[in-house]
Amino acid sequence: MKIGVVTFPGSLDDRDAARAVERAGGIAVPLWHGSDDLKEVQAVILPGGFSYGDYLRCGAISRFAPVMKSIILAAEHGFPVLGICNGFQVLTEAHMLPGALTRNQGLHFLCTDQKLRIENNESMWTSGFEKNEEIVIPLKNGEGSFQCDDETLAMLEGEGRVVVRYLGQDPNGSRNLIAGISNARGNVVGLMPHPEHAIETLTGPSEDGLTFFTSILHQMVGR
Amino acid sequence: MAKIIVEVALKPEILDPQGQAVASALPRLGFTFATSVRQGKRFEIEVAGEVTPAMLADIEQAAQTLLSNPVIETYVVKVEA
Amino acid sequence: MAKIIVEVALKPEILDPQGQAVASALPRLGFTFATSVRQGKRFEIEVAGEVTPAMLADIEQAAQTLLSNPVIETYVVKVEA
Amino acid sequence: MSLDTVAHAQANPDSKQPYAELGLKDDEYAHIKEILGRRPTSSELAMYSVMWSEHCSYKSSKVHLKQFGDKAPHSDALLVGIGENAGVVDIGQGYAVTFKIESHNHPSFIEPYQGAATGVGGIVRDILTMGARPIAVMDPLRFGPADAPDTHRVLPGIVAGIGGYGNCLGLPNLGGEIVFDETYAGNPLVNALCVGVMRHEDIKLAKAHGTGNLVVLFGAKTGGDGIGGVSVLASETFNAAKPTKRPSVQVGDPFAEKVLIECCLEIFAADLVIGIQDLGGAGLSCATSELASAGSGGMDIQLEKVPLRDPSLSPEEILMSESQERMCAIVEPSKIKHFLGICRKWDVTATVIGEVTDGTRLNITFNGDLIVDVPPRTVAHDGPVYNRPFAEPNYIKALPGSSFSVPLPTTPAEIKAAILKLMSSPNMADKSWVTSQYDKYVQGNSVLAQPEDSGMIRIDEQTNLGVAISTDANARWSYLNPYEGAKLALAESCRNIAVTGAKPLAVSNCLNFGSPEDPDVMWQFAETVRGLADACLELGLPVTGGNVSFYNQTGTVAILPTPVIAVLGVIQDVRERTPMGISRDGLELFLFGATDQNFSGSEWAYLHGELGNVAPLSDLAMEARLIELLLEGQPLFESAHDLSNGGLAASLSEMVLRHGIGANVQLESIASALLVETPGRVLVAVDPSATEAISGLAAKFNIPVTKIGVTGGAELNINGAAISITELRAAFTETFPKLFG
Ligand SMILES: Nc1ncnc2c1ncn2[C@@H]1O[C@H](COP(=O)(O)OP(=O)(O)O)[C@@H](O)[C@H]1O
Ligand SMILES: [Mg+2]
Repeated sequence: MKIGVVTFPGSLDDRDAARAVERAGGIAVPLWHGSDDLKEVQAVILPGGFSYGDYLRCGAISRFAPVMKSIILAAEHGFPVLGICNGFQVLTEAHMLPGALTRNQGLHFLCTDQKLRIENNESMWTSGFEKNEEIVIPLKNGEGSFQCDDETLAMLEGEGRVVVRYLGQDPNGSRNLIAGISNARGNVVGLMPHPEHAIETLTGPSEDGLTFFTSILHQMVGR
Repeated sequence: MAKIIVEVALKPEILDPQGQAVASALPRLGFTFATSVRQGKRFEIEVAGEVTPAMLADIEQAAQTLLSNPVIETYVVKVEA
Repeated sequence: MAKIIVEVALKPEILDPQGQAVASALPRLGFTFATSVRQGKRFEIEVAGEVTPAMLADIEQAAQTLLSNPVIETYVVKVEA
Repeated sequence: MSLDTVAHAQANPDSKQPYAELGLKDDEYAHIKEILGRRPTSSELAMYSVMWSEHCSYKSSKVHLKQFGDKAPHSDALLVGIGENAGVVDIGQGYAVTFKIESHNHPSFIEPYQGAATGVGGIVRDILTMGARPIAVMDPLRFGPADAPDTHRVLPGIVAGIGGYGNCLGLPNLGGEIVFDETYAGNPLVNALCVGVMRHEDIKLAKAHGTGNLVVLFGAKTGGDGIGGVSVLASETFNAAKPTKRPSVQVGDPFAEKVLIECCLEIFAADLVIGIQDLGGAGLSCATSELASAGSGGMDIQLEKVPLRDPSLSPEEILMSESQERMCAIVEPSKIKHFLGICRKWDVTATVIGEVTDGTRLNITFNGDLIVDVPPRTVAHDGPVYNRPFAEPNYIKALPGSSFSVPLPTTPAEIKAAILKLMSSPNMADKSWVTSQYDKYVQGNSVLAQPEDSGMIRIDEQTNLGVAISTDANARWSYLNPYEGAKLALAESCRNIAVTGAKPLAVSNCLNFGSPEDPDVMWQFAETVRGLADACLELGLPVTGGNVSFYNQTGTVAILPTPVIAVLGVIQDVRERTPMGISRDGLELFLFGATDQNFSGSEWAYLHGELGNVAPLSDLAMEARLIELLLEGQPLFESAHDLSNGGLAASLSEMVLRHGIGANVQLESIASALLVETPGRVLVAVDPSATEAISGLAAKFNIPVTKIGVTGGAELNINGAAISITELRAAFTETFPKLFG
């Protein structure tokens, strides 16, 4: 099972995402932002980092990368895409997911072990979780506050597209404490927290993150 | 050589923590003039030669796709002398 | 209710990585109009009542101490209709 | 505009030159003339002045730093020693690790965010230059009083700058220090450490070998950053009319550095460079003269080829510019195409600006005119050396005798109040307001990070080989006795490594002091270096490099002497590491080491406005035994924590707060035992079944041991003083948010 991990200039967690894929039992295939070749992977991860320095808006420049053209096209046909942190920002900038990620309410970069609840275990990337399962994985970003208009918010909630929600103290001012959402079809998921940093207790706060990666592998096998 | 200004602002309904931080810092420093503060961006773009309508159309396009995110922001393009 | 705009820009001799990032993204997207891009900030401040000279002096002061960093930035205060 | 060429300098030997404004003394200027057999050109003058500055030439410190070489213990681990950009040590399995710590104090005072950010950028390039992938950073910081207005200007900016740059580079921040003291009020200290890893065969050196090999400048374009002194020169000698407005502040571009890192690593992997040097202080002057000086021949540079961000720069300014995110490599002509191709892939500007020659001179031309013709060694390595006068300061003689006392708690109510007061004081309080602004997870190999005793990184995922790093200084002890202070800082840093289960291997340092022209300060410095060199010899650890920062003072008031010591250790299997926090109920708490009654320099004394008089005397033989004990006993320890600032009270509090599991402790002579900071002590928690083994260990290594209590419950109870974890946590965590928002 091959899962692509895209490297943009300034991507940071690409090697970690690849490690997570391998640990979950998949094969991680590096994809380069400058090429539209998806190398026959069956799913793609857009990793965390500061692509192009994130000086303009996070993800604003990356979304125009050649690799994104292929990804956008494939996703329209159900191809699974997971955007983590900067990857989530790229997905919203590319309008593959609604809303936008803006400056944290506290105005600081925040790195913390974040408690979350899995709100939707029907997306391709969360199917291995129990519904309402509570997990702890790292959150680390400066612009992770999920914002959208009321109508979009109502739609996301109404259609059950809020995939993950923050628990406990509000870390960043996201609307309805949204930590992750999916598209209508459930193949494209964006997450602010970092499951790839919670795959072994040696280097992370838990192993809870691994399930995102095993979920997609099981989904793909089932096809 | 002409100068184009693109001003980008958050839509009024979108939370602006930076503007809020300024608004709450002002009175702490003894400044009481503000009833609200919003923080936006300003791009100063130098262009070679004259500003043609075709160029302006391009700039509009860039402002809309790259310089601002229409989901949360609005923009204005201005040509400076 | 009046509106005051404070525009803050990096001094010309100070490196502007943000502006540079935009400048190098534009041609990749097929936009060739720009010879240089600088990115600054723009504060929209709503004030209650009329803009008095005393208030303007306060705003000047705030622009200089809070809204801009005089070590690397310059600012302009504008009163909008 | 007229160019001060070599020919022009020869023809006009008597032109007045602004050497004094550039910081050169009369005799130094005369020496330059003697070396060249003529007056220097303005470009040469610029190069010499900046390379012979204190910052680049170490002219005041060199005679002392020599001891690190002279007294160096034998070490098989040292692959590259002092003199290169950073030292390199062998950690086994074919891996080499390089680490170094540097200061960026003054720039961070002027512009906290950018000063700190570029400080991180600079040290990361030093590590990259060795051929290594940077894998972590640390940031020891010192500030004025926590409630001083200027601290509120500098601290948030410095922290944001370190985070902003390091996070964007994808380097986990594993630790550092935050200490407040009045003497840093006008002079905060920003020290930054970086560690990198490579295979032995990938080590790169800053040497220009091979006639005909090309000199390539790559990375950011050159702007007018950080050339204050030199603009004096440019405007004085030539074109006073020209509006030379040069930035007083360097702005970092972490994205540019990130792609530079990836680009360099790809270039290294393809084996495309002969030598490489980063551009830091003194920019191109430093890089070209150092590369040529360390190489076998000469070098020709065509300065007009340097890509400029600001086209108005004069040649002198181009040579001096300290623009960030640039590197200089020596590349064989047959490999240049491949080299430039990788640069293109990463969108990194790369330009051939010259070549290595078979001559002995560094020749620099500007549009064909010769403007520099110097023996490179005289610029880079043969700068002036001073034997600055030093003498024991009067304050040492004037230290009070035994008339020093602080109130000590004895009743349960007093004990509780003392602990809450201590743990909520800015120096002891929870630092997560700062550390949560740093990414500690990126790269996925952070095994231990703040608030643990040391940072620990996994190097190899298959074998679980890892390294641990700790930085420490105790400036108050150094003030009372700089010789002992340095030794104690090294001992503490080693102890921090050993409690985690890693074995200390090598030492780097950043020596922050006041003005070397003040004999008092020079004495502090000399004693510090002597102490550190002696201690390294005694503990068998090589010094692999470091940095000296002088002139840290506000007016005539120098900062406390602040030698920040960094120790690197190795652990064979990171899965075995010992964390600091109490992990479960029912463990027994043992204290290794003896406790005395000397409160000098302690946090408790500081909180009562007292400094004391006599610093503790180090006992390195005991420290060495303690380290061995910790390494041998490591499998027994469920948690282990070093005692330092705040003594037993602080260590106990930190251990219970980590996971919210309490402890019940009974101490004899409670008054002093709780708050004194006697060095050489460690607290461990073990399963009751290990009790006998613990006494065995203590006996074997001749270290006193005391059982002081058991773990469990929801409170820290010391001799009947019950402090609920909730209350303790509130005191501990509310200080920073209250102070800094
Ligand atoms: N306190 C010190 N202890 C040991 N070595 C030092 C010390 N200070 C400087 N050095 C060494 O002197 C050399 C020059 O230092 P520095 O100018 O800081 O290096 P760079 O040019 O890479 O910035 C380096 O090899 C450094 O490790
Ligand atoms: Mg260097």
